[in-house]
Amino acid sequence: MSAHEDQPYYHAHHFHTMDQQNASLKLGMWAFLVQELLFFSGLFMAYISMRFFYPETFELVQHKNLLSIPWGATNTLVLLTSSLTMALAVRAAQMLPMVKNDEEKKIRKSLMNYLLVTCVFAGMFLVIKYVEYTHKIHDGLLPGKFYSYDAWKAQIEDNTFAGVVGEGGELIITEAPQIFFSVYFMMTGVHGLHVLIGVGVILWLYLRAKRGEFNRENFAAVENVGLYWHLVDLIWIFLFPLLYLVQ
Amino acid sequence: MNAFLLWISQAQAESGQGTFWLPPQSSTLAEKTDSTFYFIYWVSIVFFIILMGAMLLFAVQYKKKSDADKTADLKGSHVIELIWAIFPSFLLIAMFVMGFKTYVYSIVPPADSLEILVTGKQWNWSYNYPNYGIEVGAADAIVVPKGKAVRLRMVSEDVIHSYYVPDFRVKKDVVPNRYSMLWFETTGELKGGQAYMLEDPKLPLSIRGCESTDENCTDGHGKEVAEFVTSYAKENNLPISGEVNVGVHQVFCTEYCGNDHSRMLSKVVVLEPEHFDIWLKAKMDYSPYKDKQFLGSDGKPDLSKVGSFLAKNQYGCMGCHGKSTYPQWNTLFDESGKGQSRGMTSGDNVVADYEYISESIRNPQAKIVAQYANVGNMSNYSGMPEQDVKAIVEYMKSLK
Amino acid sequence: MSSHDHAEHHVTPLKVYFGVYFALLFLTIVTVGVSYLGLPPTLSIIVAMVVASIKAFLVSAWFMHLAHDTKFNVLFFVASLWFIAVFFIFTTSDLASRGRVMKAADTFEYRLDKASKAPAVK
Amino acid sequence: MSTSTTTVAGTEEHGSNYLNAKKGIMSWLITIDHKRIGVMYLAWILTFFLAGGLLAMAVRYELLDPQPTFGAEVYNKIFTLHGAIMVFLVLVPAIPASIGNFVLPLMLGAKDVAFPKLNLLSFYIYVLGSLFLIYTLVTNQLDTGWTFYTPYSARTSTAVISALTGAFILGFSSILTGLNFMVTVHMMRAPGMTWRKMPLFIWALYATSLIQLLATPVIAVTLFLLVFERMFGIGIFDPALGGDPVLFQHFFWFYSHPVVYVMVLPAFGVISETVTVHSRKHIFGYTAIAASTIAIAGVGFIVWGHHLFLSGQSELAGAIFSFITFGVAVPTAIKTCSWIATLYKGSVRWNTTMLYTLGFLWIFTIGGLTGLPLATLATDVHFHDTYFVVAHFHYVMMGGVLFALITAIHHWWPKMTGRMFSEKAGKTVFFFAFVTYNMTFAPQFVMGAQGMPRRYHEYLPQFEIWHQISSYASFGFGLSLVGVLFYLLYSLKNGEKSPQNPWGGVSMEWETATPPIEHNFEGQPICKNGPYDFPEIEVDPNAAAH
Repeated sequence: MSAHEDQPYYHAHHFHTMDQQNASLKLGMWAFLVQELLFFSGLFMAYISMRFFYPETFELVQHKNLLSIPWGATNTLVLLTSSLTMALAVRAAQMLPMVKNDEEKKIRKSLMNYLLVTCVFAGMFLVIKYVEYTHKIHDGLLPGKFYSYDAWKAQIEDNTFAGVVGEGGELIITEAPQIFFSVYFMMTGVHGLHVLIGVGVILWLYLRAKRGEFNRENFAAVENVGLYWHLVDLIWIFLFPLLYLVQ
Repeated sequence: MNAFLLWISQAQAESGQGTFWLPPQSSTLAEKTDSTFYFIYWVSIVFFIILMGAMLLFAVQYKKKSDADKTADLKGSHVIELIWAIFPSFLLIAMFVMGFKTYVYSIVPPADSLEILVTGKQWNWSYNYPNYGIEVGAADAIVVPKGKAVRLRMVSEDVIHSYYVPDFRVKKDVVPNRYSMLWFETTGELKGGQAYMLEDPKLPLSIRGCESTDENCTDGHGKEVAEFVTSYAKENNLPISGEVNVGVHQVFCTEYCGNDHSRMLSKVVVLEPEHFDIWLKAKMDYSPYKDKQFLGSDGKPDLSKVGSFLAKNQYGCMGCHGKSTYPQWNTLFDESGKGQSRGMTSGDNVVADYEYISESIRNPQAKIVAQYANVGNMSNYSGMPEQDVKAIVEYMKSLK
Repeated sequence: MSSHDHAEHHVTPLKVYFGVYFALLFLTIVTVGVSYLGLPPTLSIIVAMVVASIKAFLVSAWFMHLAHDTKFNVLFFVASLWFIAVFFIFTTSDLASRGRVMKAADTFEYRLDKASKAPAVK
Repeated sequence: MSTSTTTVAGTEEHGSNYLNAKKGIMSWLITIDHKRIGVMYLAWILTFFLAGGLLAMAVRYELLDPQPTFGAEVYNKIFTLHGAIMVFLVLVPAIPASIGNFVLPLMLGAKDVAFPKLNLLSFYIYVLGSLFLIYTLVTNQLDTGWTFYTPYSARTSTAVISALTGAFILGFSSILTGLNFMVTVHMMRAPGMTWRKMPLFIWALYATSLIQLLATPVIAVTLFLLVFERMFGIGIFDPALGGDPVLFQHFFWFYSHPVVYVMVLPAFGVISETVTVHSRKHIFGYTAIAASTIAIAGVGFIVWGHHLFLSGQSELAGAIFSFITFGVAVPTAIKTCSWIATLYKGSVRWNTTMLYTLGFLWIFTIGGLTGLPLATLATDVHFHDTYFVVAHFHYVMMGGVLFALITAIHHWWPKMTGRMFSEKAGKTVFFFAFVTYNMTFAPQFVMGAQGMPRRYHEYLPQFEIWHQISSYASFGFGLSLVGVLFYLLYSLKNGEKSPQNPWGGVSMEWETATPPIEHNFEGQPICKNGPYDFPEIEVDPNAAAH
């Protein structure tokens, strides 16, 4: 076992080896990701059940293209790209030499660039979301009782579950369209919050990388933020088709 | 202790009343449910005695004697472990099957069952016999025929409630925007309505649904129904066999629904089928405006009396307004019947008059008296006919 | 001690990363394209979810290095998916089978009652 | 085993331990030592247990007679806050966060948990969450019942949002603790401690941490959505806006059923330790108990629907959930039988710890058996939401968890404080506590079966006698708990110094000094023997076959 003196500063006293420390940190991160997944599962369950109760509503909303597919698709590409750059950042960190030499300088530079690019893409994602949100707010396509989109105003005002008469003169229940936007804002809102947090931690990594704190033995922080970032991407991969595409 | 309990349960089982554990069996379901319960109960007793017996035995027999004590090297035994893993499973499955069978029986109402629409709102139950167009007010009991399947189709107007009749072993949540349902077929002895009067005066006033002042008010649901039927039969000289016997069963709300959750009670009154038919007739052509006891000297209905009946028995206003914490009616008008002015949450004052009151009935949230800002929302009676409103206003005026 | 948890640094070659990336782009285009075909709801959901799952697999396996990670991390990740599945399946099984026994207790019927009373909007 | 003599000798010399290594209040507030954090948790939890207990007394006082005493509004707030405080602030963290925090690394032969700073963070998150509940308590209170059922919780005028926020925050404290323990068990085991050599308390904490990780996020999102339901009327749970209240109940119980295992599994773990150490015998069926611990954690996830039998859940789902629920009974039965079998041919000490262990077995057996009629569809229809249920979960939660917590406190008190408490006082108080406890909750089974609904502040007179027995006994029970607290605190100053290994335990926490030194062990301990290989055990060749 290693006595405390000859341990590098980043090696916590209660771990025997760096491998043990890194493996612990990674397992911890996975545990955290798992709880993130279950947190989102609740929102997805809400989506499923609301879609189950009001299928026509969901189809109608998506049929009328109340959400802009182009914007959504662009955002997907943006996020995927940021995911790639993050992966490359991790890769760079994996190869950072232990000793501070020119090679180390070169790789550190690339690491910092990748992190910066990732941040920029994340920023783009948020900007696009902001644009989308402002449109929705302008149209009154808002969650719950703030919903005031003309087409269904009548229904919302007296909380009755009104019906629409279909082509065959049959009664289609398209009650409570505001629920779609409740689900939409809840899901994208929570996801957006995660993106925002992501931006924060990636900038923090950037500063640490700048100070040259990382090397191929101590890069767990980069790796774990990477994992987090990919999870955010993962969630969006499902959000996008569910909210924008499926009819 | 348990030995004692089961001795009691035996002793009580002989007498026709409820047992130590369970209330009287008054529905076909009750018998099935109880047999399931007693199966589980006896299994549990046996296991409890075995386990705790063994525990105490070991604890005493192998009590530490000295520090030199030696203990056995027992790390376990697959045989024994398998036995106590598998053997109980059979009993558990048996329990599930018994419970499941009874449950299936309890959720599939017979096709020919009498349907009653139950509406729960904070904090009373009101009933409607859709096939007969009969409304039964919140203050009255639901009346059902003995030995015929009755199906309650239930819905809530505000929050979740739950309809529970212990004597029938039935319970079901009453959810807003959605029908839930339970059914029962009553059994058991019927007694004279008077029989149920004896216990009732012991109830807290609020539970009896009496006005907060009326000390000697009793809950005479059984009696009322019996008399109602007999008198109607006499008037229209319908053949009626013997005294009208009733069975009265307590109804609870078991899903927490706010302040007066524990006061959201009701009664089921059981009649012999032929008496029930008379009751139906009587109800169908009953109108408080025709009721003799409400007629004034001039032979016209005395609106204040009618209003009192409507407020207490049909619309159940007194469920809340009878209690001191809620808006009191006797302060609305003075002796001369002149409307009093009251301060609203909006700040301005409003003088109580017909318009104000009819609005407050049809759309209670329109004007709220400041003093009662947070006693909870009154559910709206938008459907109340004009003449009923008039009658109730008259009743208010008559209150001093 | 817990040596089975020792994860050796596996540096993924660049071409794998880019391969995965372009696969993801391609699949995105596919799923968007499909959405314009106007398939019937159920079918379009199935297609979209299948595509999304493939993308998710690519991301978790290579971007998140599960392909080279310790068995337990993989197991843990999969286990969480299993519990989510439990949550979804049991809850939807309730939603889907409501009011089967007692027709009159059917959620939909009550809504029809209300809807027929409510003003119909075009 | 391991570094025995040297460690002890070493500490005898400089006599420093985790309590006196650093001085001053700050050294506690910013400590990352799992032992100190555990102690702080314990103090905080006991404080709230006191608060919740007083509220319970108030509930029982209201129910002394059928007529209202405090009145509906007050009573509803009292029972709601009692429930909320007891569940979110006391029962969930009770054993894992306090005792577990203290004992886990010691038992593993580790210097600390995997993430000491995170450990401190989750403590402060817990404190923050508790502040929110206190805020609720002092402002507008809460009257929804601890279950927050919609649509009532979306309508009531009380301070629901602050309460929800509090519970939400507490959830994350619980998640982080679980995460920390899970990683610790995986990564920090001392050389030689294989999974099969782990004490069963560790197995229990491990299973618990998995549940915390997998279930708690769902309650977090549920409360999150409910907050927005109240603020924006998003209409996912509120039927008036098109939502489904039963859906909320699914969300809620997907967490809140597994969480009863978060409460009770550590209790099982504690009992597995004390029943062996104080009967000087190897646990009966180690593998079976460890396996059933994991099994309970797993199956516990797919039984939540048995809270919804009457709520409008489909009959099919009800039947499925009922069937699976019986599946939980089997591993629980295995455990109980194994504990009792462990006493057989042992040398059972009749000390306070063992008495509470036996008390736990008695109470938990009643609690478990009365679960059967509630798992059975037909009988649950009658018992659901009556006092039968109230009595059942108080027997399991309050009786089970609390008695186990007291057991644990007594068992590890010398380890924590270095002092011995008075056995005489302990035993005397136990008998009072045990009798009054049963007198408090046994009558509730009867009145519940007779049809007394829960959450009533006034009731039919026929139930009066049962309520009175229950109330008076509950006051007695409250007093005896104060007694426990009293003699324990008394022992802090006046108790005699504890020897290094007062109970002769052989799991690793007894290998180091008592109370432990700051970094738990001098050097790296090695785990040689199993946690239950007591010297008293007579190894006979026949049993070696097993």
